[in-house]
Amino acid sequence: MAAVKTHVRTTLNGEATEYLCEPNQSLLEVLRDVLFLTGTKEGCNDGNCGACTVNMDGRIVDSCLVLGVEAEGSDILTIEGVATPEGLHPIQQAFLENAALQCGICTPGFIVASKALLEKEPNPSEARVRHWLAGNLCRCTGYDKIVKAVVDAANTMGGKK
Amino acid sequence: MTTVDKKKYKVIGTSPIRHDGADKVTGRAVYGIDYHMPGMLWGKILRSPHAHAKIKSIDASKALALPGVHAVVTGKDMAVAADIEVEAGETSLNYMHLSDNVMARDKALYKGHAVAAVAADTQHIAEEALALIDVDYEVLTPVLNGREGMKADVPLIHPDQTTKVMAFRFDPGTDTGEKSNVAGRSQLKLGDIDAGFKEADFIVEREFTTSWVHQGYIEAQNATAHWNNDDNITVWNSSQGTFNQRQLMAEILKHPVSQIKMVPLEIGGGFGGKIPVYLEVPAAMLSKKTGHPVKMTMTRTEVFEGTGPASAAQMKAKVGATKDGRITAAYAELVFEAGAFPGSAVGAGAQGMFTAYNIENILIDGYDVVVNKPKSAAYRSPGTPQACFPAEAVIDELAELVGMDPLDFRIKNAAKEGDRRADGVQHPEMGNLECMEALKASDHYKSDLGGPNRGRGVASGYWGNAGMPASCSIAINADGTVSLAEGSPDIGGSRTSIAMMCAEAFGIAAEDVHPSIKDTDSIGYNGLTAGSSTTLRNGWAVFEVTNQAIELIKARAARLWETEPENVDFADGVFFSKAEKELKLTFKEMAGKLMETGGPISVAASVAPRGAGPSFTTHMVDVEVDPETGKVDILRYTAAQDVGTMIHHDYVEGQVQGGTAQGIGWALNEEYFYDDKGQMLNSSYLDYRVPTMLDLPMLDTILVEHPNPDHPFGVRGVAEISVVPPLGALANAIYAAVGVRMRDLPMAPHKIVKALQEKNGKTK
Amino acid sequence: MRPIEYVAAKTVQEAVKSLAEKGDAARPLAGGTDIIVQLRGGRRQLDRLVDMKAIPELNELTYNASSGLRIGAAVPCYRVYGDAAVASAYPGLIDAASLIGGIQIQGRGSIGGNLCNAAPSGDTIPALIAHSAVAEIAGPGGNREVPVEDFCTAPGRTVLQSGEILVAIRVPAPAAHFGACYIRFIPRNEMDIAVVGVGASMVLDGNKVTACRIALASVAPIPVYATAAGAALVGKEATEENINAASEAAQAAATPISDMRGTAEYRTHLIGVLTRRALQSAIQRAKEA
Amino acid sequence: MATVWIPTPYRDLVGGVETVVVAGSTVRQITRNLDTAYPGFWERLVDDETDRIRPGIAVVINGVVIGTALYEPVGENDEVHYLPAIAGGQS
Repeated sequence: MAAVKTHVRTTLNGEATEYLCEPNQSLLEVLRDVLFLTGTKEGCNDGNCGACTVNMDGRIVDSCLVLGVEAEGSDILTIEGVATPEGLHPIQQAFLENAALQCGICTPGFIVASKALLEKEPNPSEARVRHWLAGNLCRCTGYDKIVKAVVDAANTMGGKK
Repeated sequence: MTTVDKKKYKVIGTSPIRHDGADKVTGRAVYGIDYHMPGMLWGKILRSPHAHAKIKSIDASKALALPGVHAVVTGKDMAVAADIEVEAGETSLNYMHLSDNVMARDKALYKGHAVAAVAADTQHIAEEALALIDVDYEVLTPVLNGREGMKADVPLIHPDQTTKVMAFRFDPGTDTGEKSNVAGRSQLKLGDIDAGFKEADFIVEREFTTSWVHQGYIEAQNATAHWNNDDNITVWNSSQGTFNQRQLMAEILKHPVSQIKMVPLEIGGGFGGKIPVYLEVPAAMLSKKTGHPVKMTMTRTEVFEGTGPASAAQMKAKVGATKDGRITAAYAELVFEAGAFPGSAVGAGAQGMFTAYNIENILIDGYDVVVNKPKSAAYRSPGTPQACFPAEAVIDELAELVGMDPLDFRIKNAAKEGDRRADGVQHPEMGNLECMEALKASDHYKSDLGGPNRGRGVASGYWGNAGMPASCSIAINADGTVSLAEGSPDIGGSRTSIAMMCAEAFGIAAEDVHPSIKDTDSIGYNGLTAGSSTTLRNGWAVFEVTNQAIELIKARAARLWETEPENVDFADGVFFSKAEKELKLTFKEMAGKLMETGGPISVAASVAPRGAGPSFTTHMVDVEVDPETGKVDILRYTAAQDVGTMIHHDYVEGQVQGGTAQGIGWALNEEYFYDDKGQMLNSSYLDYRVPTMLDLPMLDTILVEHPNPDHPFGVRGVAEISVVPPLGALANAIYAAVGVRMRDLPMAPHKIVKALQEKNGKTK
Repeated sequence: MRPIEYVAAKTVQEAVKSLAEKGDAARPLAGGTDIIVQLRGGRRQLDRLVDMKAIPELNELTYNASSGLRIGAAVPCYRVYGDAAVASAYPGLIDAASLIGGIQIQGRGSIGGNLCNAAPSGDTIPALIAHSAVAEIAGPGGNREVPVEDFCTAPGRTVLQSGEILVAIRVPAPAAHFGACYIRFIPRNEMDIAVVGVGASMVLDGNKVTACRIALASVAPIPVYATAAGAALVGKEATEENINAASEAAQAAATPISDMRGTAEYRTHLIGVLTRRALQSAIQRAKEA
Repeated sequence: MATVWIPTPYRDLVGGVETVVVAGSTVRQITRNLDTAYPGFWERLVDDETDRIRPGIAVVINGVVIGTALYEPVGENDEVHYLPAIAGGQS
């Protein structure tokens, strides 16, 4: 039975965005099925795979564990907001150049999570990258090339400073 | 590294950015789970809470009365499919069983078996409706273990099933007439093992067990179906084979194959698990009942409980060797749990088990046993990781008895071209020994372990690789680019590897080829994206279409140069006149002249390739074991694999690394944990522990390029075999570190501690 | 997930009232990393969620070297371990807060929520017990305080009565030469549930133990405060022999079961190993403090 | 004449031997002749309705897997195997 919907106001990928949702809808569900931003993926829907990672008010979160109604007033970045009209983000470019994706379903979550890391810590060690991204599962790559891509992106971004 | 002289290529062997890359790093790529249609309903499956139960009745009236609910289907709505065996990777299914697996009719055969499906306005309403469907079950005693299931006094899961002696998976076989949970019995025999074991100075015989494991693809099964008013059905999903699924749909729905269109969306991993159909069938049936498109997706728990994981196995292995280290005979008994319906990968396991070695006397008995667990499906080198685990562990023990380095022992016994496999086939040209020798020459082999409780293990593996038909078509654009249509779903970058072979043939850049994956109405037949065959067989198809196109363009050049086509040749991307050297035009220049010389050119071709070329590999791993907690840390890993000619270097390496990581998970932590009622207790990524980034080191590779002589570009399947050796390699490394032989997977910390306590108790 | 009502409370009084109206059919929502999973999986059925994140008091993190630490019940883990002064004063708590879930979970999940979820495996609970933390509770009948070791009553159940909420967790200022540690064993290196977890704290006078608290996770229906194990060390030198004796006492305090995460025998074995390691680390930290 | 390797479970049809020498210049002829000499093989290996090798069986000639094989030529000294086909499950 359709419950009364709540009007939620957010900033989504830099733009004021309003939506209607029911309290039992997750932010992930809102992004995918209400706003049709399907770049944020569902892998487990219980906070154990990181495929649905988005940045919410400066922190990465699993959007499956956030209710759509909880996002009122939040500033949210999804994978759709990472590239600019000028081009791909250096992390996106590094993922391509390092062949850091195979099927690609986990890739948006990894990129959003990596971006948050590199904005906070521009030169993470391999161990730090592995620790930061341990909440993101990839079943295709064995992670090797993802780690290399993130370190590579850190070097590129640092080089631009 | 390259050990064999190979052709010089311009595009092949490089690592261009994949054509679908920008879409996949920006979130724009549309996967099966992302598909959306206006007016679409959401479907959900009601699943059996019992591992074995009779379905006495189903009452959906309360569910149908819930506002927002449109329709319910149950087993009673299913057509009766034919009792015919059908291809499903290394595992097999028969249409009738497949239909019963998609939706139970009279009996639920495992926890999670689908018993009804509902379509509603939203996912949440559909979920609520499931709780309102009353199913009256008569709960039966489940059979939960292969060896137990073989016994005479256990319940029969399929009361009319009799054991068949079979040579192949789909063999009608010799019916023994014995009613049993053993669906099939098979055997591979080469030489005389009694004579072989007599020759041996050392014999090691051990028993092994492995648990059910899941492919663990991150994108859950999904399907959106629309049954149109003209009875044409369209399905949008992520699958490993649109044409195969179209056939399965036709048989299950009793619907003409020509009226089913399968549209491949991007696929978030498969590893064999997305070969069968599951949700596609109820989604289509619900669409027919409601007149709306119906979308269905599985939850992660449904993926674990309701799809096709890889069989658990109970195995014996016995191998003998002479004092000087020659293996004289090998025997094995493989009992594979097929799941609720017959058809495990036990046959492939038997074929792969001892195949990296030259052994003249082999006997392998295989048993395919039904149990009350999900029907097994293919998983990367199906059957072979299970079977190679005992082989590699016993061979390691033998090496120790003989007093040889485990890698030297393998090198001494390595199978070479011309040696016979257990099934009698002579090995073709391949790089088995080269992999072992490359590892021996590696820095890793020469390095010190550098501390206590550390150990190094090696293991080898074999996988046969598949062929299967392929079709593709090209259209040459006036600007010298090429549009390439393929029909094999691309899971790991195959559209780029196929485009690269096309680019190589025409002498253009990989970026000048624009590949796309077509639906079943838009391209010729393609086999499964499976068996490590996609790049191989589409390479053949590309070879065909590019050759045909080159001949057509030669004729156009001949027209330009007012000569005969046989006077025009093509090399290194340039068409030239044999007679007048100054007459030459590049492929791109010719592309611009097609319109004026007879019109555009497009070519399609279908191929049924032969000579897939087998894969061989040897892995080496260093571990450190915490003897107090049993925790195993992987310090260093190197996989040496014969990859044939590498088309896309980085994606070949990625396949090797990815399979290795899955094998590590299989070895150390992954398992279906069942209670005594057949309930899976760990059906989430929290407790089904696939490796995280913190659990793995960098995965080093040694890519041995021994081109496949039977392929125009030397391609050999590369994608699967790397999952095979980690099981044995890690068991051997743990032994080297702390002195206990682990023979029960996963080698979980608590088992290692127990083994250490037993060992220390004994030595006290 | 079934339809549910969502209320974002602005004050403690509002939250208490909103919860009391629905009794057992309402729960507070902080980070949501446990309760959303439970609701979605059908393991809890509620009519109302009352969001605590807009209540100022529940979002405050205050630390003072003399009066100690007060963690608002909705403060996410990352804020706790991200505060350098807190991190240096409460090492055991920081150990626990920085290993729950992954970075995404820590960005949302709170220590208060971990306590109220009352899982036997809750990582922060033994650490809080080791740090002598006290739960500040507000309810329809007024405010009260409960030591953390008395907070959990059964798996998923706490002392909180209908309408009561956890407002904050108060952790006393550490004494001189105080050290603490939380370690757990998991088969993977991250993203896992403790097979066994041990929190230990220690005050040293030279090499002599003047106070010691040991608490255990995943070895009983609720987190276990192993008083006898801590007492076994008090007044004694921090020697290997005495540490081992305390570890054995910790083993005796547990009633582990066999489940998919480990057998009872293995858990008992691990309590011994991890208690010893936690004590050694706490001693090291106490010496450095 | 070609040498045919008999799948182990069928060896009782041929008196227990590993290989049999059979005349024929295509896989189809060889399978027919094998069945004539040792009845039972045709039914097991060929689907009469579709006139194709049964699904899931790979014919291997001199170590090379032939996908669609019934009408494949076989040479004088060739070795023929009937094996389970491989399909697998790559990523």
